[in-house]
Amino acid sequence: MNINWLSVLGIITTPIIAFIVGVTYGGLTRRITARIQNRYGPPSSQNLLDIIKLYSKETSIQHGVMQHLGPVFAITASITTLYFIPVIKNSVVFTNLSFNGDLIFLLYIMVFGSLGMALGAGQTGNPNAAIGVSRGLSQMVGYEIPFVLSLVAIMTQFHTTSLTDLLAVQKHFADWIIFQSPLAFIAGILAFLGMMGYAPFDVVIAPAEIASGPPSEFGGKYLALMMTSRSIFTFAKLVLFTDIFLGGASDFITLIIKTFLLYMIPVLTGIVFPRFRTEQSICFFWKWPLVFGVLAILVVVL
Amino acid sequence: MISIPYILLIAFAGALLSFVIHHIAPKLRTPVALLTTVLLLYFVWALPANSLINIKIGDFILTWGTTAYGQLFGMLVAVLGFFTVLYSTDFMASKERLGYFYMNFLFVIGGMLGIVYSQDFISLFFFWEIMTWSSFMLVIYCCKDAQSIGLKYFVFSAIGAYSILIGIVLLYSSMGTLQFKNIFGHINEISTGIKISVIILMIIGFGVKSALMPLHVWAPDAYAVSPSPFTALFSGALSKMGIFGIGLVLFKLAAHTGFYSYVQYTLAWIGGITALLATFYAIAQTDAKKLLAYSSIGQLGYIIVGLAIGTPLSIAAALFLAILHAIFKSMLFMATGAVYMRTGTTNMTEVSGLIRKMPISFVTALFGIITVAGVPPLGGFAAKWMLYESLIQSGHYFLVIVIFAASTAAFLYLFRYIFSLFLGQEEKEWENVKEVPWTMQIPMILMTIFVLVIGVFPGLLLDPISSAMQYLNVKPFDYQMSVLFNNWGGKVDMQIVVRSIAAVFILLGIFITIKGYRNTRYVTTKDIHTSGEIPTENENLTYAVDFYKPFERSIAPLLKASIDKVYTLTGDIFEQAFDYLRYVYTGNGQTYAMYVVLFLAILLLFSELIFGIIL
Amino acid sequence: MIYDKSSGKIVDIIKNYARKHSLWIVAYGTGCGAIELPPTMTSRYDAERFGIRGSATPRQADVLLITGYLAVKTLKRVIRTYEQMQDPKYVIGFGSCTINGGMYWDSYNTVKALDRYLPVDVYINGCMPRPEAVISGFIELQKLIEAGKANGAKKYKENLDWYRENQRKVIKNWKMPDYNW
Amino acid sequence: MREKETTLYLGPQHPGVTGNMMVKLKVAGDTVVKAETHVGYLHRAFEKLMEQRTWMQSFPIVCRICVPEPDPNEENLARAIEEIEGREVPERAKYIRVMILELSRLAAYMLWMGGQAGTAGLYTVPQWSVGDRDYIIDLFEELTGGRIYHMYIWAGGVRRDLPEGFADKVLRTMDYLESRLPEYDKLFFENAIFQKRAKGVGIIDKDKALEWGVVGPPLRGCGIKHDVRIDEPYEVYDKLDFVVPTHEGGDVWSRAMVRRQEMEQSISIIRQVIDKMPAGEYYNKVPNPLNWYVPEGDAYVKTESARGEFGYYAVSDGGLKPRRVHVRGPAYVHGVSLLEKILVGANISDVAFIMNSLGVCPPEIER
Amino acid sequence: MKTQNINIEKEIATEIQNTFHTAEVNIKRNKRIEVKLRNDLIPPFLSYAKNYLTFNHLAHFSCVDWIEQNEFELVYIIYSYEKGVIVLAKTRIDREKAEFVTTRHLWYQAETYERELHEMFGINFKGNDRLNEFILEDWEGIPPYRRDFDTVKYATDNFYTRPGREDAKDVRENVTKINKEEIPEFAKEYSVRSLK
Repeated sequence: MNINWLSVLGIITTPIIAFIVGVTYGGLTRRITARIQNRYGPPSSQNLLDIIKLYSKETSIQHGVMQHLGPVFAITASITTLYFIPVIKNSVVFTNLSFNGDLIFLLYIMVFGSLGMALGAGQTGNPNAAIGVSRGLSQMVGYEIPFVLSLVAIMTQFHTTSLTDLLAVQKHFADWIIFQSPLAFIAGILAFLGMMGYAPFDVVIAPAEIASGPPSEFGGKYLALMMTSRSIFTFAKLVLFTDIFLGGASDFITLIIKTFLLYMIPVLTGIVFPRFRTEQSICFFWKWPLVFGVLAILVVVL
Repeated sequence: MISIPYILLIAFAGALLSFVIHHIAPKLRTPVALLTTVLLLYFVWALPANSLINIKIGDFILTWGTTAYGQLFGMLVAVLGFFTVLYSTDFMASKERLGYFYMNFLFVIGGMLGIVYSQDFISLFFFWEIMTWSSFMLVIYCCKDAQSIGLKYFVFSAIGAYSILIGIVLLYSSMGTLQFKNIFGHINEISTGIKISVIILMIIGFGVKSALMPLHVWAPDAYAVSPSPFTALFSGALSKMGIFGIGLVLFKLAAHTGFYSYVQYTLAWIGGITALLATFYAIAQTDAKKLLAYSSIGQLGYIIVGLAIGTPLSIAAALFLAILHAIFKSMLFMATGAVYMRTGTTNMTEVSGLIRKMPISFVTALFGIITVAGVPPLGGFAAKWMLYESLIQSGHYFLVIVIFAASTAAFLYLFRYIFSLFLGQEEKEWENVKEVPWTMQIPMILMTIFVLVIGVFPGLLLDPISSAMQYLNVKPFDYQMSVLFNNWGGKVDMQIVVRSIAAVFILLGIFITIKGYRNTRYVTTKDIHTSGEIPTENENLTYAVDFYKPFERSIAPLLKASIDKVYTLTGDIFEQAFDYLRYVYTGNGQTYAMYVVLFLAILLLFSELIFGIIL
Repeated sequence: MIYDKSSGKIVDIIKNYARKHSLWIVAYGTGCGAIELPPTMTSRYDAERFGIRGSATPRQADVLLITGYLAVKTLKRVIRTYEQMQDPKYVIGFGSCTINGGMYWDSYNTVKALDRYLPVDVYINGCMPRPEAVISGFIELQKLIEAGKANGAKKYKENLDWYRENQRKVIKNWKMPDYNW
Repeated sequence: MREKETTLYLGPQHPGVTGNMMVKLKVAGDTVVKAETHVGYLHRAFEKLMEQRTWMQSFPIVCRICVPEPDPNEENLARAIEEIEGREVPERAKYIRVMILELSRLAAYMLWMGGQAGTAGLYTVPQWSVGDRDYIIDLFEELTGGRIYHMYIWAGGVRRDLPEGFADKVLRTMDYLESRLPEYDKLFFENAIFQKRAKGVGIIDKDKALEWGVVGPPLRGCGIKHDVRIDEPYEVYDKLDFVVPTHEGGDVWSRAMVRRQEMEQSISIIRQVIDKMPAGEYYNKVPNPLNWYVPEGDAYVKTESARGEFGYYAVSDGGLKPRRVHVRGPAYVHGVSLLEKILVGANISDVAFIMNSLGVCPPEIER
Repeated sequence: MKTQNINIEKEIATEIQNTFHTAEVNIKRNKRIEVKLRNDLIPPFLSYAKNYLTFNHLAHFSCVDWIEQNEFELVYIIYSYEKGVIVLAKTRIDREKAEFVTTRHLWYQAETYERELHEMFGINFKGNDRLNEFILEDWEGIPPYRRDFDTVKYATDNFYTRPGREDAKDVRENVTKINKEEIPEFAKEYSVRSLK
């Protein structure tokens, strides 16, 4: 049996890199937010310290096996999603399994974690958690539709469902899909705002309403695993969007620049907006993003 | 020895025997029924591929034979039949009139087997009627309000049956034969008007059973009141007979006509809207069985869409989903039945927190919902994937959005289903609930394993499907044992997907279990963060009432504005008609027969008029 | 024992460093001292510099900040909140009234010495303490954590009977669920 | 038997609740079916303690009744004593009192703005506004020595005169705060999402508002122009020129607008006060605080606090200590009976939001 | 106090006096009218004041414990936004059998006041069905705001007091001492500390 050691290297290092980048982005976000809020802010390593601290909590409390496995579901989805996305263009190491799945597959595997987390939160028996899950799933239906519209527009335009093929299309700066299909990009980026869960779409965890919602019974190692998963998943989503719209990246510096710029969109939006109520958020996604998505498809079809 | 008449004989003889033996030796009736299904399973499995039997009755020749297409559904019926009867042994143990129950149950199975092996329209109709009648008997088996619901089911079935009958009559009058082999492929010999009429009538007829949207009204209630083992069969196999018929009509009759694309287009949109609306309705349900019933309607909508699109991949997706839906919906209905057996209710606002009491049922339900949701790595994903790919690649851009919206919204009701029944607060009133007996566990476990295996090796199911598609004259499509391909060169390797998911999941599962194992303590669901307060005994901490209120509110304009009113109106008209009829006829046995005759007369009259104009 | 952090192992040093720099406070304004928390947490004093931030539920939190006098009714909730927190956890007594009752020394409804009921790691005096005092109290706690001396939770676990006795003396109707320590 | 509706505990340990109190919600879906206010978590028995202390010793106690805005309490107690005694207050002290009251109103509104935006999920506003509030706190600190509890106003006048250059500092701070207001407008009050969330939420019925005992900004948010400062002018409010803003609607949005406009008015009042402030004594000669017998009698005095009419009913039996001081905070009505009424039918998302807009302050309810 | 225009107050006072002959009406100052009534006249008076004299704002409802006379004094403070006048309606009830009728039907928020007075003074308001626990929890013994309840004794008995607070009691003792003793003229403006 011949093992491609380079891909094994990729399999091992990709989640680690994703975690480090994601966690640093998280810390930087807090710092940038702090600066806008007229204060100094925590060090960029703050999120990492938080995660280490949570792992080092002595006791952890669980209400049953689904709560125990909920964070595992989440992180499995994050890492698997990452594996099926080409992180670096044309790289042997960081392509991982991206030839074996396509966009539709990615859409579904991304939900895997939410479903697992929802089950875990459900088992805790906390009404706040259940309300949070109910809000989260409702909002998910909201933003998935414009996202799919945008994906369908792109898939139709380029006659492929594979991310690798989409990357191959965007060879030069002018070929980026953001320029080739701007309407799809608008729909996609608006859906992306919802996907990232920053304000105004943070109704799921809304502390002032439902005391942080689904994770309200998770602490210690469970919360740590969830935060780890969140860091990786953030990075995975950023890479996915970079690959789809911004032409991917052929080295790490480009990747960092592109993903960071992309990441700043939801972060900066979040700083200046209060949160929507659930139905307002759903209606928002079904208004303009939907229109843009439909227009994007019409442009491609006609 | 192993041939189709024997199969039917076994089914109907077993049915009668279990009825008779109920009065002689009640203890034996269940073994008899079980033995019948075992025999059926063996016979269907061992049935040779080319068996063909002609029986001459008067002028008509009845033809029974095996086709790959029929065998696909036949196997499904036999397997589900065995599982549901096995499940019934303990589930129904404490019920009354079991002879009646098993007789009708086996009649339904026999009828369905007859349908799939029929090679002419007469026997198809004959067995269709057997299936309909005996399933009607089972719908009204259980409780008091079942009567009116049964009536609703019966009326719709009658509409369906007579639509089919008129279609058959039209065919016979214009072609002079009812043999499949004489009709299929020769449809263009008759005039366009009759062709259209026949196809529309047949689709209406079969659409009733597969709960196509305007004709679905009977389904939620009928599913909800019928006893759980039968609901599993009802939603799993019986509704697939409609799909079976629609498949025949589409690919054997309509495919050769000039207006095929219109039929496809209309049917696809009807299917898509069925899927979306049924999903929205399912979200608003509070009864678990009704929720699953609407879910079934939605899933059947996907199947119809797949069939109607008509590309090889989409047909494969539809048939794949048809088989899979039978399995996972049976799993869910069985899990619900298990909950019902132990708690006496399927109201999701009452039951909660059964996970630790009924782990097997929970795992079944969990795998069921993951399959319905189409999340990898279970079988549902392959079906959803093929469906989307085919939709996108055949240019149905907006249909794919409708389907995707329905499919995403399905997460909502699925989570609500499993959360309300199994997760959440472990309440005192369900303290003494136990897991169901092993006879009920076995079918659930076997089907769970099935969806898991199909998830890794969709090819196992795609093999018979591709041969069935060959019978339907559809071009073959590309697949491997565990790799799916689309037309644009995209692929999903399920083995790699499953391997990576399993590896990460197991690795981190072990990690989180071992890490701080000693200091991880289990606490009850009463020990939760309630803002520092201590809840009193009677306070309800389970969030179950109106679970998706915000979502319902945001889709309310969509439902309220147009379709809801039409349905209410239609419903009202029907209800009033029933009421009126109930006043006229006093409700004894004759009533229904009279009613049906009346309906038949009206239908004939109308079709005469319509067809007269067309012709 | 897990609490003895003077072992000098590299793992423990990292752990304590992280614990020290990531203190999450339960969002529970038990008394009037809660009014000085917004300035402490926001732009003027910005406690987030030290990794201090609020946390909505006790499950995720490390620090229970008792911001002032405790009415008996609140004490019951505070005990429940404290016991729902996960080890290692710390209690900071904030304001004079947690130390000796402060100006409510003759009130029939407030407890006078917090450390009889909960293990206090750091006291901050004053009525009310300024945000600077709050931050310096936290820095004191950080020092204790780094030295492995902030082991109030351990004390509580070991002397649970004594604490329970005191708590039950004050709380007339003990309807609390007992936790499996 | 288990109830059908889900019980949700909003507080006491909850980030959304204003202070240490609890609203027990029974919810069906995301709609509140029944709300019950539970208080008493902050009960220190102030009224009992005051009966144990002399009139003067009560001043440090009363300012702790409402933490975000202690000065109306001191003002009320001082005026109650003055009314029973018939004691006169020097003109300068009156102006200083008005300045203090308006500064504290401004500080309270800054804190409210943070709370209102925070419950809506806009965390930048609290960071800004609480930081800006600290400038006012600094003024208090310089003047009285305490950041939060001032114990500055007392019977017969105020405790200290203004330090040198203090008036300039106040004016500079006012200029700064005024320059910040447009920024808050842009970020918060004109924010489309905030408007969307605030409009039509938590509506108080205009016809019932007076009967239900609604006071302060919530009342003026119903379009009813009532303010203690104009209805029954105390201190020197009758000599000052200011507008009492009202807003139609009775919802969270109109209450927010009323407060927003009152902030401008407060700044203008403070400027006028400093402009018109006469020279002279800042207190009248008073007896030894420990030997201060207040003659027999009773008085009901009221002050317009940031949340509305703040009333004190004080009874003296001619002794050294009060016979009874009974406090009527605006939150007493807003936080219990009114809140329980208007929360019915509200969305879970809006509960904390509505609570904040009413300015519920639990220590006022239970004292 | 300055001489003030009290015409409207006089009007209201006369009107009240004409309707309730037994009432003892007196104008305390401008905008303050004190009405003392028999306790059975309070409900009709309040409903009269609310419906005919536009006193529709229940500003306050208080209770004073006159333990020496063995009576509770209930004070309804009502305000008319139209007239800008406050009426303090006072009545006395028996302290031993403390019972009164509710005014919840007039003002919804009276319920809250009644709950508090019920808890703190032990007054039973007939017709108010929500006199449950309000501020205190699991309180045993006499209601705390009654003057015969000794909060100092309760606190020292029930709560652990940290050593070092003993002089706190001295302050109180000093206070009582000062009451009796002659205070030197020079000490009158100084604080407790200087007296020690």
